[in-house]
Amino acid sequence: MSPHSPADAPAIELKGISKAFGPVQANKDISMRVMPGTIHGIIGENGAGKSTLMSILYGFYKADAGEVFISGKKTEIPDSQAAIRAGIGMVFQHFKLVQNFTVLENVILGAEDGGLLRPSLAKARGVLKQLAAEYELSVDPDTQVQHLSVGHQQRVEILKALYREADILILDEPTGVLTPAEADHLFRILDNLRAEGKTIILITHKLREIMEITDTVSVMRRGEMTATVKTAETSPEQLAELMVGRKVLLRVDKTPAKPGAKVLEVENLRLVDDKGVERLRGIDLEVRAGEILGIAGVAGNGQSELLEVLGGYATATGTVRVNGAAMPLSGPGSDGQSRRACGIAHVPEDRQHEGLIMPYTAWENTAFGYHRDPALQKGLLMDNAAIRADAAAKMDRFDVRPPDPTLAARNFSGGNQQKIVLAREIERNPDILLVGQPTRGVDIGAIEFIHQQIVRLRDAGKAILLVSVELDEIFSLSDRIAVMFDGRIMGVRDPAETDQTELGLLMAGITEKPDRPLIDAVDAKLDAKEAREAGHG
Amino acid sequence: MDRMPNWADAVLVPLISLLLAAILSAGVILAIGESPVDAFSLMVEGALMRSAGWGYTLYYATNFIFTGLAVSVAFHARLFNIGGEGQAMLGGLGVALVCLYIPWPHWSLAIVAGAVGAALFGALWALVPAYLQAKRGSHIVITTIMFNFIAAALLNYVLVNLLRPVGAMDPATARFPDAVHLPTFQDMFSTAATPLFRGAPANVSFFLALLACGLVWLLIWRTRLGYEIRAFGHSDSAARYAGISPVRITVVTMLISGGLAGMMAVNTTMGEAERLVMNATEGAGFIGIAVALMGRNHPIGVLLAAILFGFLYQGGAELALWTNIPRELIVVIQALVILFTGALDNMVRMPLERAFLAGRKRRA
Amino acid sequence: EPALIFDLGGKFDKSFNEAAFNGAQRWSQENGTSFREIELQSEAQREQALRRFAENGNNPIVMTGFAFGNVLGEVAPDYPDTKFAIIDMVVDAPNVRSVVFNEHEGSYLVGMLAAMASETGTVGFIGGMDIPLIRKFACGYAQGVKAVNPDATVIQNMTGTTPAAWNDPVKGSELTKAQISQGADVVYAAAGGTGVGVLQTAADEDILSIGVDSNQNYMHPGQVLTSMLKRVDNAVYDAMAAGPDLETGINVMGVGNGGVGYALDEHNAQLVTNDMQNAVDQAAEQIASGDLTVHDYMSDNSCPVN
Amino acid sequence: MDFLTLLQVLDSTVRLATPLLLACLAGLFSERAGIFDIGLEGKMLASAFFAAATAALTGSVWLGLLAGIASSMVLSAIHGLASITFRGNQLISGVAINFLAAGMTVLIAQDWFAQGGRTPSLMSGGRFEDITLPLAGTLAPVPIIGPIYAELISGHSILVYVAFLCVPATWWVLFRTRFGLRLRAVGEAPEAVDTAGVSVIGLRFAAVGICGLLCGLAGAYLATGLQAGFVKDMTAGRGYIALAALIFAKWRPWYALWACLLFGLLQAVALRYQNIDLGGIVIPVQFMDALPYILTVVILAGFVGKAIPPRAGGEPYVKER
Ligand SMILES: Nc1ncnc2c1ncn2[C@@H]1O[C@H](COP(=O)(O)OP(=O)(O)OP(=O)(O)O)[C@@H](O)[C@H]1O
Ligand SMILES: Nc1ncnc2c1ncn2[C@@H]1O[C@H](COP(=O)(O)OP(=O)(O)OP(=O)(O)O)[C@@H](O)[C@H]1O
Ligand SMILES: [Mg+2]
Ligand SMILES: [Mg+2]
Repeated sequence: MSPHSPADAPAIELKGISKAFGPVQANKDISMRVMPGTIHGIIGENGAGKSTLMSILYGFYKADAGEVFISGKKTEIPDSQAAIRAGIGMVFQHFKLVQNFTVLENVILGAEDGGLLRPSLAKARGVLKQLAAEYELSVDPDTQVQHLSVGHQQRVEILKALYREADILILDEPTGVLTPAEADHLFRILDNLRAEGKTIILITHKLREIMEITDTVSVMRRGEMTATVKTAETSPEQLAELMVGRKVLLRVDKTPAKPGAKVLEVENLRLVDDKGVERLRGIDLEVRAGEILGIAGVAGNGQSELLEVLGGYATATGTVRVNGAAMPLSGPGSDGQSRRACGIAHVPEDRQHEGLIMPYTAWENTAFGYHRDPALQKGLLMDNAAIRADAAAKMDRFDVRPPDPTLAARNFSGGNQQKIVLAREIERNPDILLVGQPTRGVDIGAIEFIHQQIVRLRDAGKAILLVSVELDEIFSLSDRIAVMFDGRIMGVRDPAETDQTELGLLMAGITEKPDRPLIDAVDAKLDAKEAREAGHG
Repeated sequence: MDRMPNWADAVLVPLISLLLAAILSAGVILAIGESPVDAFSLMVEGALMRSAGWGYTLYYATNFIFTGLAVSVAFHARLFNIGGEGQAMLGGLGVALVCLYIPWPHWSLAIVAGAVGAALFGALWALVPAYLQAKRGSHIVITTIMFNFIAAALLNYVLVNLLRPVGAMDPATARFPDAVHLPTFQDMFSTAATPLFRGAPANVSFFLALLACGLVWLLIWRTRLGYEIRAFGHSDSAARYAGISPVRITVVTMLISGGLAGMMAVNTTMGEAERLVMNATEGAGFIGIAVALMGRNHPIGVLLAAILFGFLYQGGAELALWTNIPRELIVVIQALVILFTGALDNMVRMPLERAFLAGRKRRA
Repeated sequence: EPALIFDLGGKFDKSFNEAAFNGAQRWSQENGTSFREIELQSEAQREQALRRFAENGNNPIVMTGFAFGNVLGEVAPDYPDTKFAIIDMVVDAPNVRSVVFNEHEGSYLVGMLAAMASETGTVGFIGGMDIPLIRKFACGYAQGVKAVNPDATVIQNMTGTTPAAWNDPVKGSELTKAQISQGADVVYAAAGGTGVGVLQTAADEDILSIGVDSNQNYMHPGQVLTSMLKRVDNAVYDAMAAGPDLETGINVMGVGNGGVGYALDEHNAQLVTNDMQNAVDQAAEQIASGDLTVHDYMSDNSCPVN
Repeated sequence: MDFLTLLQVLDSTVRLATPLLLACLAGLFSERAGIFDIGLEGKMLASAFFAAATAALTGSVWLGLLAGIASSMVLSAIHGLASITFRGNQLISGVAINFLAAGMTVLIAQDWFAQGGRTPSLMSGGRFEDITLPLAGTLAPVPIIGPIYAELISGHSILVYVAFLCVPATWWVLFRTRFGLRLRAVGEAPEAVDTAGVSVIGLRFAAVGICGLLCGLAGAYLATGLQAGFVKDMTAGRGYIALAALIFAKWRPWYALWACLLFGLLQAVALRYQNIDLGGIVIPVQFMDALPYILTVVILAGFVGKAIPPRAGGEPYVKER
């Protein structure tokens, strides 16, 4: 904290911040105060404008209107340089690191002393050692960032901010990529920083984290700041209501599963990526008709690869049987078209980059992946009239708004885009549905609808493989839960007989109670994973 | 909600860009001490006011339609095919072999075979860059540039050492037999009383080019393959998800693109020179880039842009004939058109978007 | 109004096309009239230029270079009332005058000079595009060299195999350096614009060079031994002077009728001694009278010496 | 091939590699900063013309050099405007610049000199003379070393030495200075540079500017060092060969030196020998001409070590859609 600031002035005060991206109004007339030496939470749904607001504070975007006060002084922040000078550091949701630079080079970038590198590097090496000791932020300064796990990359980002002597630290959804143990460790670090008088802004949409660590919390909805409350004086239910604008019901109504025959069997599935790193290291699992198998795990532990292999767009070795018949895993017959022909439907993790062609109209998208279906052809050409009529019907059944099939996919909101994908895949009445992150970036209303559709399909006797990084979602939908870590299934549990703590340990690769501090055990596991991956880089 | 209506993006932006290019070109003409107005009227006079002028304009346009379609088909798959030049050179070789070594009874058969030969050779020349892009991730822009130079060396070798008739001076093949002479516009439209298109090189290949426009339109917007090409172009990750093989799309698209570029040779080699000469392509492969850009990768746009460039070419030739303005002026105009419609189009688009957005806000 | 069409090398190649331009210029100054001209940029323009000038009523239409042969053969019959003159190529049509030169004779003369001026006994030849016409230059040159000094070595290089070879001074310069390193101390360039690089490098490296077509002695005074004159200027002048009454048929320009020769002026006066001049003039006379025949490469595509 | 001929070929290699090297390093700066540049050819050509034209008009080769560099930097600025400021397609901008230079040089040459798109031949003051290094004469008689020093190392124009010195200089700037660190970062992850408080636009313009400067040197060398004047299209594809060399060199300065020397050697050999007879097998000159391109394709195909371009290369830096 700057010594000149009046003791009672807020560390940060925003007044009337507005920001539009073309037609999208991301921030509307936002005002906010953050007191020094506190942890201030910001919560809101996807797309609410949290990242935008913080990026404005950090000088990454320029606000259309509004003022910023730092420690009571009006401050212009035209670029990040100004923000850094004002003592602000930010850890972005998507890390801003140079992948093929070492940790040290990343840390000094933009904060070098003088024109030559050698002295800067030497100095940074010393400072880094000190910071690492002080805040338990150890990373090898000479490793290239691309060889670090996400958790360690995040440490580099925090070190970058501390190296620049930031008094105000903004963290944008820092726990999304961490195992529960790593998240706990991060929160301890934040506690230490607060104790030293630093101010921290923490963006998250996990109510549990807000309640655990913040002093005050601001809620954003659709670009507006709807409330700021003291954490001690609020409850998760109240925050959820503020976030969404109405009472929410987070439970999914479902009857117990009636599992039938094995529909999907996977044995010893292995995948080596193009860098030579083994991403799937012998996966065994099975899904029966009429059940939902949930796969939990921190992003980047092979779940995506598993879906890609089953969906037919990554090659692997091992055995996959569908209704008892083995599927080729490479070469002819292993592509997505063949998988669809066998009754496998796939709602991919990333609807914008995989599930949809954003410039295509909604009706074109409803045929995507099934466009070679002979029923959609008329001679040599595609039967566009039929596809269009079919699309209108599907959009109606899935309540896609606006119900206009000629609109480009990019013009639908995230939730409606997801409904288009679901409509396409579920209406085909597949035997197996692969679903990745079905409700990422979707508002609560749509979440309810999507969960209902998935359960409905299960009740119709279909096998469903669900991958999600949201433990809540896994718990509320799954009939059985498998946990993945580093390309392996660490264990399969019955949701009724397990809890978040047990799953959290499995997600960090820890199967039995460690005899040393938890974070060290987690670190050891992650280091082993990093070393394995770097060995091929 | 988009920032700007589609029509504005498709029509208004290129038109304004073109206008800017035209203004700068006029400035250039002024700077070399000539009158832009006179120059322009001379160009119009020579290119559009006489049937023979049209005969040249459409002859050049035919080349540009083929190379423009070639670039735009590839562009739908987000492949930037700079190799039209080399593919067209090889297309010429295909045409020459078909015409020289097979005795054709009638031109109508020969043109079909010539087109197939040209397309085949052009496609083959695109195959290696396509394969390398698809399988090994080699940047297709660089490989196609390299293949242009390799094509020039190869053609040089073939013409000088293999196909040049004994005792001939210039590196060119022998003349094709008369049987493969393609009817020119003069042959088709002149009557004894009214000679039309006299001496102009435009020939039936122009209709082949129109046909190609139609087929490309069908291909891109009405077939499964076109659906997949566009999908792949918009998002290769989504294409992978949908089971569209990137290797297959890349290779097939480039084969089509190379084939189209190669077919340009039917016009130049069979239709005009009636023998294969060294520099038959004369940069048309590169003009194809400008044509595709201006035509917004739509066959109708490509057709119109090709005619515009045909006009520039013929008008430029007329300028060189009757004034002291070097023909390089046309190269400069070309450069400006590519610069403004291609590289600087955001300079026009950004303020337009802002204007449309502001207009919408006011109405709302 | 007559018209003149230059080949792709361009009007100011300091050589072949420039000679044509000079002839036209001389005619126009003497008569106080103008002429039309165009420098071609592309193959497709050849026919266009011919037709446009013919339709425009230009007569006669003179063009430089063998590359017009094919096109003129097609176009000439369409305009029976227009006279055409083509240089360096024979086109058989009733309204075409074909002017060809006995370049081998002129080259023979400068070859003699080269051999006499050379101290090393090694002389060089740098041709443009590798075609029979340029081999004809080379062969005549070699014969002239050997006539003076049978033991002399003639190093021959061609710049390339495509028309680009006419306009590649960088390559001309490198080839000259290569020939110098092989001992050549006189280099004859028959390479259009490429020759500019040859003459430049020869001057830079202090050896002698021989120009071609136009008189290029002035380009590096005292360092260009001589130039093989190919009186394209005269051919163009004659054609323009004849006007629409141009006599058609084949017109052979040799040593005898002053069509080819070597250049002697103030720029190379000290380089060519009286003895040298006498010897060459004598050979010229013999050629003119038919006592001495220089073998023409193009007659059988082979050269007796090399 | 005897020693002297070899020396001659190598000597000519040095001369021919010089413009390639300058242009290649120019491309290296630009592409390391994430701006692809297929307009090297055009920049070189413009510089060649303005260098020759200015030298012809003023009689001073140094003014010519300045004019050449200035013209090349103007084209760089256009490229920067299109690809940095207006986030245009860098490849298209490069194509346009090549056309622009090809047309403009001839147009202006014709307007100024009326000599069919060339400049008058430059007299002595208008050209870079060859420099004889100290002791070249004295050392020449020493066997092997003497001729190598006197023929190969000594006796080039100053720009040749500048070009070769640019290699260690480039290496030093890129890997030992703050500017180099930032420049490499902006080609890999511009958002990292931006959030570190350094201007992406500024860095990229600086890189493009250096690219213009070096292309300017390359062009001026062509017209006033290697040659004595400008002729139309005198770069003759050297910009593309430099691009090929850049890929061949995997965007590294020292590799760039070897790549350019190799391509220069290929050119030197192709210039001297029309067809190379290797005891029965005749290698046609066209093959030699095409060899740099073929080699580049082989490298691109990843058969001889993969060439990985800067990660953010070719992409405009877009913060807000
Ligand atoms: N660079 C950008 N260009 C255009 N639109 C943007 C940009 N960044 C964000 N937006 C839009 O602004 C809105 C707010 O986005 P923002 O990233 O601030 O949301 P958020 O609250 O951080 O969401 P999340 O929880 O998903 O991170 C969204 O509609 C988004 O699509
Ligand atoms: N890139 C874009 N271009 C044009 N319009 C957009 C873009 N992104 C979003 N929109 C528009 O902005 C609106 C809000 O989009 P956003 O994805 O932020 O919705 P949301 O509030 O998160 O809704 P949902 O809960 O359904 O995801 C959408 O209805 C859409 O029309
Ligand atoms: Mg965010
Ligand atoms: Mg949303």
